[in-house]
Amino acid sequence: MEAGTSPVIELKNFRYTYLEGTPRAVEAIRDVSLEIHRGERVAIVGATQSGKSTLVDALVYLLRLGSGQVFYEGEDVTAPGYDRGKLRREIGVVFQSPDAQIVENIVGADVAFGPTAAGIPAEETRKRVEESLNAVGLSYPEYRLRYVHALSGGQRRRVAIAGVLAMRTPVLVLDEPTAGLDPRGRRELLDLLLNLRKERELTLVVCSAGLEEASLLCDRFVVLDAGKVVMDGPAREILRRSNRLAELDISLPETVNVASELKKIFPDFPTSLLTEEELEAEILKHLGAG
Amino acid sequence: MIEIEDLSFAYRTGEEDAIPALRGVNLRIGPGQFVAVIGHNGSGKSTLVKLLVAVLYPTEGRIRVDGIPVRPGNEWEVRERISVVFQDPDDQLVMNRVADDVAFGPENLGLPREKIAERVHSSLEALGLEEMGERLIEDLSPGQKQRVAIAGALAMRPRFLVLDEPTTLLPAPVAARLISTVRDLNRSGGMGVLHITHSMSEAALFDRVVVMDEGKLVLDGTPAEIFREVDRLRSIGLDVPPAVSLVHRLRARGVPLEGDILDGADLRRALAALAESPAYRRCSG
Amino acid sequence: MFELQRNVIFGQFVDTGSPVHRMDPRLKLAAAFVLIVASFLIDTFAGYALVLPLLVLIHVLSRVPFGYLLRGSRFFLGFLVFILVFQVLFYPGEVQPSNVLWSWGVLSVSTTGIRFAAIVGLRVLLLYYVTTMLMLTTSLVDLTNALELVFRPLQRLRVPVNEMVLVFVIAIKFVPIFIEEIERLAKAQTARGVPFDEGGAIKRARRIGRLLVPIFISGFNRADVLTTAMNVRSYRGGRGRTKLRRMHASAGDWTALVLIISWVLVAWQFPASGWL
Amino acid sequence: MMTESGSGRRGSVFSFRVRQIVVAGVLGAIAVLLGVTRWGFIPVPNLAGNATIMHVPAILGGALEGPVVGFLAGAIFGIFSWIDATIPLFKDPIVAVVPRLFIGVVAWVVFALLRKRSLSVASALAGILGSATNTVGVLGLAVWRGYLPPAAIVPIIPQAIAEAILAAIITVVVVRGVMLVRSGRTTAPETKDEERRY
Repeated sequence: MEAGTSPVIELKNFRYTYLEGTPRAVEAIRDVSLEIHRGERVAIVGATQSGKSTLVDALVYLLRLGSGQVFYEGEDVTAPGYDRGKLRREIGVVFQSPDAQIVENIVGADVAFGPTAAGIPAEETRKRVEESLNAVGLSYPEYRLRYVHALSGGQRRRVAIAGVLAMRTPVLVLDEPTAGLDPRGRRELLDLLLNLRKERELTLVVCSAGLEEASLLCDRFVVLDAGKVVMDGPAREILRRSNRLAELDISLPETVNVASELKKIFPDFPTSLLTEEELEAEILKHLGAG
Repeated sequence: MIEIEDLSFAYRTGEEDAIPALRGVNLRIGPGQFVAVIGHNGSGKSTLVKLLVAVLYPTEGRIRVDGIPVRPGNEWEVRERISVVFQDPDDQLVMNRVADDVAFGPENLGLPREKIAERVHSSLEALGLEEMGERLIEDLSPGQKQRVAIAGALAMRPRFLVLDEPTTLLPAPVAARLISTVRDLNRSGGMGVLHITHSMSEAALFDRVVVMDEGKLVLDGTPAEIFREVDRLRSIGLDVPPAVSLVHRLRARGVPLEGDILDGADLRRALAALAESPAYRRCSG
Repeated sequence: MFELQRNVIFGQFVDTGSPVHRMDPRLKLAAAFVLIVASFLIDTFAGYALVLPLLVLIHVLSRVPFGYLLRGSRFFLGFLVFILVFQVLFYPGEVQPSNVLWSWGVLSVSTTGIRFAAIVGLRVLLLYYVTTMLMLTTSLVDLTNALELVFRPLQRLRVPVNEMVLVFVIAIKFVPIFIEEIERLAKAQTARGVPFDEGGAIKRARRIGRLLVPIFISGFNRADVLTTAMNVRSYRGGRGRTKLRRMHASAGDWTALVLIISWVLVAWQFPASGWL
Repeated sequence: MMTESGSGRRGSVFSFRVRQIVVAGVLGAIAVLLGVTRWGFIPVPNLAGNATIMHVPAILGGALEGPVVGFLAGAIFGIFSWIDATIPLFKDPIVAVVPRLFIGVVAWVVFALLRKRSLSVASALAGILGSATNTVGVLGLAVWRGYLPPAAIVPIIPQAIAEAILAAIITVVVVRGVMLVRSGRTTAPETKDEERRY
C-alpha cells in the first residue's frame, strides 16, 4: 500500500467560481494545488461552504471549465479531447444523497447499471453484482430483487456504494458517508468501509464536515477554509492543532476531546488519539506511572 | 403535562396487515421537563410525535395534553400547546421571508397584528435572528433555517416544544449551538422540551432520556442511569457517548472510577479524584 | 449543465431603490392591471403613441439600465418581428383589393394587414413592457403579499384568496429547493455514466421521465411533511387568519396611480374622440 | 396513509384541503423548474426546435391528485409562463393562464375514467389529451386575440403532436413510478431474461 511516486490525482492551481458571471457568484475554490497518490487515504475536511463538495466535483470533472488543471494519472482531464467517461469509470463517487445517485428502482438492476453501461458482458456483470452486494452486507439472494424505495436510508446508502464497487474503480470518493444515519447504520457502514479499506487496494478520498469518521478511515487530512487548503498532512499531526480546527468550525473526534480534557491533569497526555483503544491504553499507562 | 397511557398505534397500508408502530407506551412528561428520546430508525419515535399533535390518533390507549384528551375535535386546542420542529427545515417553512414565516402560526390563531409583531420579535430575538427578519429564507444556511423553524414554533407560545431530529442534517458544531439555545429557552421560559435524536452525545445533555425500541418504551431515566446500560443499548442498535464507553472499558480493566461519567470533563474529574485517593496510591505504589 | 441556477431568472427583481421600487406593491399591482386592461382597449396608433411614453417614463424613474432590459429582450423582439411578418403575410381578414400591395399564391401584403399587425405588435410590446417593469421593480414575495392583501376582503365571501396565494408562495419557495435537488441528481447520475445530452427525442423523454420520478416522489414526501407542519402550526384555511405584514401607500403612490389611470383614459378616449 | 385532520373549517366548494394547496404548490414548482432549467424543452426537429413538457406536472397533478390540484398546478404554470415569457403571445395573461387551468382537469377526467381498465392507457391518454388541451387552448386564444393568423396553426401541428407524445411517455413513466412507491411492494418479480444481469 505504499504511495507511488507520481500522483494518481493532481490539482494544479485550481480555481472555481460557482455561478460565475451572475449576481450570486461564489468563489468556491481559490487556488488549490493538491496531490493524491495511489493507495493514499485522504480526508477532505471543512465547514459548510468551505469548498469541499466543489473539490469532489472537480475530481470527476462535473463542472464547467474552471481555471487551473486537474490531472488523472498524468493526463489533463480539463483538456478538450479527454474522455471523461473513462475518468468516471476510474473514480467512483458515492454522493451524500443515495437517492440522487440510484438510477434504477430494483436493487440488483441499479448495481448492474454501471457495468452494463460500460459494456461488460452479462455473466461478468452478474458476478460483480453478487460480489458487490455481499461486500456491502446486503445478501445477494435476499436483496437483488428488492425495490429501492422500500429500503431504509442506511440500506440505500449501501446500494449506492455497491453500485460504485461494481465498477471496480481504483479510486473511491465518499461524500459525507455517514451523515444522517442512526447509530446502528453508522457503525455498520464504518465497519464495512474499514473492511473494504483492508481488503482492497483502494485510493480513498473521504469528504466530511467533521473529523469523527475521517479519523477512522483516513491517515491524511486536507483541511479547507473558504476555498483554500489551510492544512495538509498526516492525520495525527493535524489533530494536534485542535484549537485551530475548532476555530474553523470543524468538529473533532470525541476521543480527541476527551484526551484534551485529560491533558489538563496529565500535562504530557497526547491529544492526537484516534480510537478508544488508544485512549484506554494511554490512560492505563498514565495511571500506572502516576 | 403530557400523559400517555397504554398507547398503541398501527399504520394501515393498503391490503397488507396493520404494522404496529407503537405498542403499549406509558409516559408522563411534566411541565418544563427537558427530555431526549432516542431509538434507531423505525423504533416509533416519529409516530409518537404525530400522535402527540393529533396528526394521527391512537389505535388504543390515551394521550392527554394539559388534561385535554387528544382526539378528533380537540386537535386545534392540542396544537396550541405543543409545537413541533421537523428534521428538514426546507419541508416545514411555509413563507419566503423569515418574519413572515415566524408570523405564520400566530396569524393562523387570528391574533391581532400588534400581538403577532411582538411574538415575532421576541421569538427571533430568542434564536439570535433579530437582524434577519427581512431576509429571504432561501439565502440562509441550514443551521439558520432550522433556527427560523424553531422561532416559528416558539411564536406559538407552546407549553411543549417537540424537536423531531432537527439536528440530523446539521454539522456537529452547528447542532451543538442549536441545542444549547434550546436549553436556554427551556431554562428561561419554563417550556418543556422533547428532543428526538440519534446523537448519544446530545442525549447526554438532557435531564431525562427515554429509549424506544420496536415501538416500545424500554428505558427511562437520567442520562447517567440510561448510559449505564451499555450492552442493552448496543443490543438495540444504539450506543453510548464515547466517554461513557471508555469508562466502561476502564472499569472492566479494574480501574475504580467513581460516580456518573458522561463526558471528557467528568472523566477528568474522576481520574483526578482517583489519583488523589489513598486506596489508589497504595495499590499503585 | 450542472449549474442550473445560472439560468434561473424566475422573478427578475433588480433592486435600485428607486421610487418605482418603493411604491406600495398593492398600488403597483393595480397600476399594472390598469395598463394590461389598456392594452386590450387601445387599438389606435395614436393611443399607443400616447401610452408607450408613460412606460418609458416609468422605466426612467425605475433607474433600471436600458441596456439591461434590452439584452434580456432580444429573443422576445426577434420573435415579435417573426410573428408580425407571419401575420402580415397570412392576414385572414377582409381586404379591399385596392389595399393589396403584393401577392403570391396564399401570401399577400396589404395595408390593412400591415396596420392590423402593427397594432398587435404594439399591444404585445405594451404587455411585455408592463409585466417586465412590474417584475423588475417588485420582488415576488412582495407581489404575493400584495395579491393577498388586495383580495383579502373576498375571503369573507368564501373566495379562497389566502389559499390560492399560498399555492403560489409554496411554489416559489420550492423552486430553489428542487433546483438544488435536480442539480445533485444530474451530477450524481453523470458520475455514474448516465448519458445526459444524447439520444433522440423519445429516448430523452424517457430519461427525463425517469429523472422526474425521484423529483415527484421527493416532492410528494415533502408535501406530506409540509402539510403536517402547517396543520401543527394551526393552519386551517384562510378564514379567520390575521396578517402581520402591512403595507403603506403614501400620498405619492396614490397620486401616481391616479395619474396612470388618467393617462390611460386619455390614450384610450382621446384618439377616438376624433380630435386626432 | 396520512390521516389529515386539517381540512378546511367548512365544506364549501371553495375550500381546499391543506394537502391540496401544498401538492399543487410542489407541482407548480416542478413546472417552473422545468422552465428555468430548460429541462422542460426537448429538441425535436421542427420549426421552434423544441417541444415543451412544462405542462406535464399539471397533467400528473390531475391524474394523481384530482381536479383541484390539477387546476391549481396549471394556474402556477400559466402565471409563470406569463411573467417569464419570451414568446410574445404568452405576454397576454389570457393566452398564458386560461388554457392552462384546464390541462389538469382534462387529465383527471381521462385518467379517472380509464384507470380501472389499464393504468398505462389511462396515463398515456391523460398525457395526450392534457397536452391537446394546452395546445388547442393556447392556439385558439392566440388566434382569437389576433396574435396568430389561422394559417400559422398548420406548421405548429407537428410540434403539437410531438408534445402530446412526449407528455404521454413521461406521464406513463412517472405514474408507474409513483404508483409503485405508493403500492408498498418491497420485492420485484423474478426476471426471466436470458441475459439476466442481476
